[in-house]
Amino acid sequence: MEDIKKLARELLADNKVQLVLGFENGTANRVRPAFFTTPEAVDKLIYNEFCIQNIALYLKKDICQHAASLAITANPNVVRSILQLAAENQIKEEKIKIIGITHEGKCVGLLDFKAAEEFSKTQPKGLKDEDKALIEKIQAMSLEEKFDYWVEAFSPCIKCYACRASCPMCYCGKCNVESNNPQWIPVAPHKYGNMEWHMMRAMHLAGRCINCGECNRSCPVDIPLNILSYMLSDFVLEEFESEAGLSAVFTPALSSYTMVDKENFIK
Amino acid sequence: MEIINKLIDKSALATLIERFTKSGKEVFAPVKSKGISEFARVETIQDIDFETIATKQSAKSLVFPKVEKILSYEKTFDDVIVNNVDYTQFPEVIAFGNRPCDAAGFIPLDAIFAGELVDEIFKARLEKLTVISISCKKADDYCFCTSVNGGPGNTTGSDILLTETTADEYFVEIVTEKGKAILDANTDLFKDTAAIDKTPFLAKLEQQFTQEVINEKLNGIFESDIWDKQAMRCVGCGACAFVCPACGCFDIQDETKGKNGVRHRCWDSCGFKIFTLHTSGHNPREKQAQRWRQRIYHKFSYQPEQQKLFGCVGCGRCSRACPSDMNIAEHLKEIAVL
Amino acid sequence: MARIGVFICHCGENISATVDCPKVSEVAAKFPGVAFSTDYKYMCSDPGQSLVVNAIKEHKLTGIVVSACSPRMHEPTFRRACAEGGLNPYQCEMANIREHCSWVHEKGDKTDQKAIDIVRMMVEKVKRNNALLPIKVPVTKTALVIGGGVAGIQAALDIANAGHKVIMVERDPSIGGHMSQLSETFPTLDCSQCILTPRMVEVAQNPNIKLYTYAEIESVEGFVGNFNVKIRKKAKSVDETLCNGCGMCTTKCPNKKNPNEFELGMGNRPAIYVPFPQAVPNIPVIDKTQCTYYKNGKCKICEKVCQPKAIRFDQEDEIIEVAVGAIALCTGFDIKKTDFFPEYGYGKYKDIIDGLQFERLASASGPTSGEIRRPSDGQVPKKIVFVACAGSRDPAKGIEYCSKICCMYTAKHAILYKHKVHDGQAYIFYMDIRAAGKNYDEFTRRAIEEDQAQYIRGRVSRIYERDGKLIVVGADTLMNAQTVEIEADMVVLATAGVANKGAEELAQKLHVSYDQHKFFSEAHPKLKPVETNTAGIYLAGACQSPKDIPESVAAASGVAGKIACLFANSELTREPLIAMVDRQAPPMYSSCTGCFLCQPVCPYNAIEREEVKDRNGNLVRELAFINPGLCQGCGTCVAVCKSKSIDIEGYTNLQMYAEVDALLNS
Amino acid sequence: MSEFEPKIVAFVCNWCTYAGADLTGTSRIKYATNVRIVRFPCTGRIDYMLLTKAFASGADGIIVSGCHPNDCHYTSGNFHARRRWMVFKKLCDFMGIDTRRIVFSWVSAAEGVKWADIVNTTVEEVRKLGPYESYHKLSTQDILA
Repeated sequence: MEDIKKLARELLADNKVQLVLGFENGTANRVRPAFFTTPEAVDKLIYNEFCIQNIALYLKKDICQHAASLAITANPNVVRSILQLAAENQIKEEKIKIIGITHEGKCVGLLDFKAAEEFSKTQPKGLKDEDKALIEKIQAMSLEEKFDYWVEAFSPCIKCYACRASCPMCYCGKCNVESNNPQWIPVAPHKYGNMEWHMMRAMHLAGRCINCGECNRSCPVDIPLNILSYMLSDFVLEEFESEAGLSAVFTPALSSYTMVDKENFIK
Repeated sequence: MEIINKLIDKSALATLIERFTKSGKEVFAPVKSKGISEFARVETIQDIDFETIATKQSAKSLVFPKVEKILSYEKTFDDVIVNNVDYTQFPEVIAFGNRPCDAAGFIPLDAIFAGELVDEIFKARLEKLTVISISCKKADDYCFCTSVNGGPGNTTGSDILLTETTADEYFVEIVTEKGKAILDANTDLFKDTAAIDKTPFLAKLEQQFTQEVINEKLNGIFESDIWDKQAMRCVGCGACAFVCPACGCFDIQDETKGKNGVRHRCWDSCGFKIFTLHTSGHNPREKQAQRWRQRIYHKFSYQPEQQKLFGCVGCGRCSRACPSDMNIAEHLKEIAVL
Repeated sequence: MARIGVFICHCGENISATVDCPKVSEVAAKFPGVAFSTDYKYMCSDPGQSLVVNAIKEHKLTGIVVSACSPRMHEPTFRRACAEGGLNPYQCEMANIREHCSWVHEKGDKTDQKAIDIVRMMVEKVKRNNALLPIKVPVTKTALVIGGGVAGIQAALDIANAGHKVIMVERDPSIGGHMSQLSETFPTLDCSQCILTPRMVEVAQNPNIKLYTYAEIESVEGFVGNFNVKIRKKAKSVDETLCNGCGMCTTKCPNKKNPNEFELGMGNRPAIYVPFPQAVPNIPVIDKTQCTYYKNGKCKICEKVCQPKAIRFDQEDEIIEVAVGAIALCTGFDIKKTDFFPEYGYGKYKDIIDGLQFERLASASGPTSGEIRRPSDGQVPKKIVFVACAGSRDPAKGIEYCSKICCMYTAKHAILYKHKVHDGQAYIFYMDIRAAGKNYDEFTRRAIEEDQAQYIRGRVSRIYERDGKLIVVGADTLMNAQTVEIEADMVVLATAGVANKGAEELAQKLHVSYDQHKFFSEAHPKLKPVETNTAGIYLAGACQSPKDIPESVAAASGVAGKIACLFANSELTREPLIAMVDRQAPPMYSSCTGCFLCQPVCPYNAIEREEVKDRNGNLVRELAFINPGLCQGCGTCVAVCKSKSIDIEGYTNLQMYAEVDALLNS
Repeated sequence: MSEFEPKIVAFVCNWCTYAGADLTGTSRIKYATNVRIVRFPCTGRIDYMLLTKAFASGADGIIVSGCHPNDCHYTSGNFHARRRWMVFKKLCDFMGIDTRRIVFSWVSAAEGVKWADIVNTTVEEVRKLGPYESYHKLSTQDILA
């Protein structure tokens, strides 16, 4: 942690960045995202195993948009997010300094995009065993069971959109659910509105999701919606050999095609 | 009404709940499922989670559900036939085992929906609701009811308040006529007692500030940079508003299937960018900081001014639900010492 | 408020025999928003159209649904009628109750119901139609022809003769391309130079054509009708305006032993050179990599002998910017070197040559003045082996496609050989003889029957040298795959035709698509064979795929015709059924987030980046912008856009949504 | 009691399948009346949200059809569509949305017979499956009371 702090302090002291994005202690034993603008403030910066929130999402927020340059304490999920955001023209390399941190919490120093790409490849995706188990459990269900499972799983959804707000890849200024001419997705958080909302979101993230699981963590009613994206990421990797978050120059699977894509399902 | 003091033991309480359900009343109480405690329909006392300090969501959905059908309509060739919801048919509902802060939340909601203009649907739901709260033995780092004129044993908003005094017995305070009606129908289950000092049985929660001080401070800090600072890590979701027992903002949505349609009232949040977005593209609350400021001003300045009450009950749900740990009590304390 | 008119056509009995047209009309009259509904025998007839026109006026209709045949048939007709009635032509929709209903179903309630549903669907759609104006794009009536081979020459001359300006850019010092290297041409055996040279001169002399040789395309921007092209004119070290082409410099240049590219290394040329005697323009260039002065700083003999004082050692590359309305890609092909066939020994044995080298040997202006002499010792080969498909149709080691021209030129080579070496014998190893074409089969028959070329159906496995002879080992598949060994004096490999050097790079500069072999792709294999997917850019000749001369010329004339059509008007008018990205007033600007994930899905490169700047010139946002001149209206971007910021006229989200809703929720 | 008549919606591209269906008409080949065709410029234009919308609106089956690979009028719309369908189908399968009710096909402008065949087999398959009650119920329970 000290090396992370030292880096952050130096970057601010040397005026290399205006802002460092990281974590500090929060309520009780929680940690929380924090924004450091002076070397002295960095005293409060922490990094530990609880710092799993994907703070790359702040890169699309005002504070980061207005900063001329910034640094971010970046675990592998954050690094993947940054690369994917760069691939989607949402962040420029010259603006951001990545303080790379491994899954184990080891600081690997500053990463430019090229180094970040290498780093990403060495850090496995954050898929947990329980997530895998749930995917398998659902896949083993019958059609009706699956449908009922998801209708029930989504029914507590209150459409607070914490999933969307916490997702670095959900940066649209106007979300699909907000377009009302036509009203593609019912706004009301009833079962149908919830089903279509989560289905649409899964499709929009297909091939772009970096599998940080933040949507699930932020959900106040604990819907396992991350596994939709996990499942589709696996599928996209398997079918199209395409994986998000590994390169800053990347065309996501659903913006490309090959002549040999499968069509055994087409009559 | 003067408060009537009684005692009830746990087996009698179980019987009471049984009687409610048998008489066709719907009983909603905290139920723990997959590690999360939420209000849910219960049949017996065994279903109820008495331990969790606060359910994730508040009890407000009993009177202000996340989706409320307010009317339906049918288009004909040259007309539209509107059918209002028959709110006289709403069921009798008992909220049981909620915390005093939950009960207190119904007061500001009532002020929003049944103040100058009366929302008949809300009113009907509230009238059919009887609130039987349980005092808090414990508090956590998010609780701050004592700073907003509430308390672990506060009776505001409750029809009946239960305070656990021994392992087997609750001290009962019958607060309202609705509460008395329950007592009258079930006198066999209650025992007489003199008033009891509840303090030893309640959670200890230090007062951090007063809402009056916040109200006063807000007069001069509308343009302060504190809003930017506090809202910096806000992700802009609506979790805080949706779990809040006192937040009453809503959106009206029409949904159609061919010539049939319904009008829904759904929860909405002032934290959303689209909440105040004008058709022109102009947004009076363009920045998240402005939206955060609105949340605080609404609860601690506008509501006191217009409705003579505060819009926060100190339950701390918003802070617990916040994905980026925005702690409202902490922020209010900062304002109080400005 | 919508006032829709519904017109149900009986189509004689084509519709009315199956669908109860009066009933459909009656039901449609009760659809919300329908102000008028009727049925008629022939809606497309003059009285039928008048009925539509009058109804629009009389009932103040805001849109019409003509319920009749397929829109692919009569949509233009009724759009015109719609316009005649005073409405925007795009306020018209057709409900297809003939092809999709009356002709495919039996008479009955279900069929009537289907017709009613189709009409309802289109009523709901047309309510949401927007009034559209045709898109006008100005056209710069100058064409750029890239490549000065026979295709480029043909295209340039045709366009110029149609009265339009042409700019031709050729990479080499002279135009002429591969055809200028050929000896004689199949199937007529007329001399290549004799038919090509006059056309080359015509190019140079045509006042409508501006020729840049020794020049390459630096960059291309813009779109159909409005391209801005930067041309890099490489320094020739010679002032073209002064040079009179006397040839003193090339004669006096002391540095003469440089491999001659035009002769494919079978001869030498000086460091200052004209590629071949008939070159157009007849202006020499100095090869800076070989010139003694450029290498050592001494010599300058050419400068001394040049009477008009045209030598310019300090000349630099020049960038010329031109505005053109259309581009013809005629960059031709190259032949695959046979390095990947080490067993054929090309490069190892001097007397194994490729087909193009044989052309030079057989050419009267070639290194041997048209006599067939082998490169190693100048002897006349008495036994010669031609290997067809050297690399072609060989997915394992070469390329999988057929190079198309080799069968024919190999037959020609055999004939030419026999004509020049009367006592010689030609053997041809082949896989199949592909001689489809006018007089082509006759030509190969002639090689076999008149000129005794011996065709052996089989592949050559190995060529090696033994006692001064080239031993060609192959199989004869018509003789039970028996091994054949021929002691040859010379071997000619008909190597595969491949995409030209730099094709990929050029395609990327022009944003045209290319296939896996780097040949440029046509817009449609059947119906748009000379168009590329980028509007305003066309292709002709072997840059698309291996082609012979008549095909290249035909394609070039096709391109010229296309370009002449484009230049026929000063504005290009296009159907406005195209996609658009949402735009709003500041501070929103657009719901587009600038992710540009739509960009790679556009087959026409129509999606551009637009920068939104504030008053101080600072970049605020980057937004997608769809160039209306390029969009062809497929709508793939619409479905890809996550924020629903793109919509497409004619098939808007609102329209499609309403159609689905109307179909099912009745 | 009359037999269940499935409601089938077909989303087709203008250049191949729509024209193919026109050819079915000109060839006077008869097929089931259950299908309603919605014309798109290209399969690339077809938004998957429209498929769920169709189910929500009461469709029992959906046909999505366009040009064969390499035949796309716009060269690549069908390739993009194919990929999108693969992913969408995978998601539907995972979420218990009945993809037996979605038929993807390539029908060229020359395949009038194939179009009739696709419609007829789809109608019969969906007839066997019955009405798509689970999705209809989901989409209407909070709207139609």
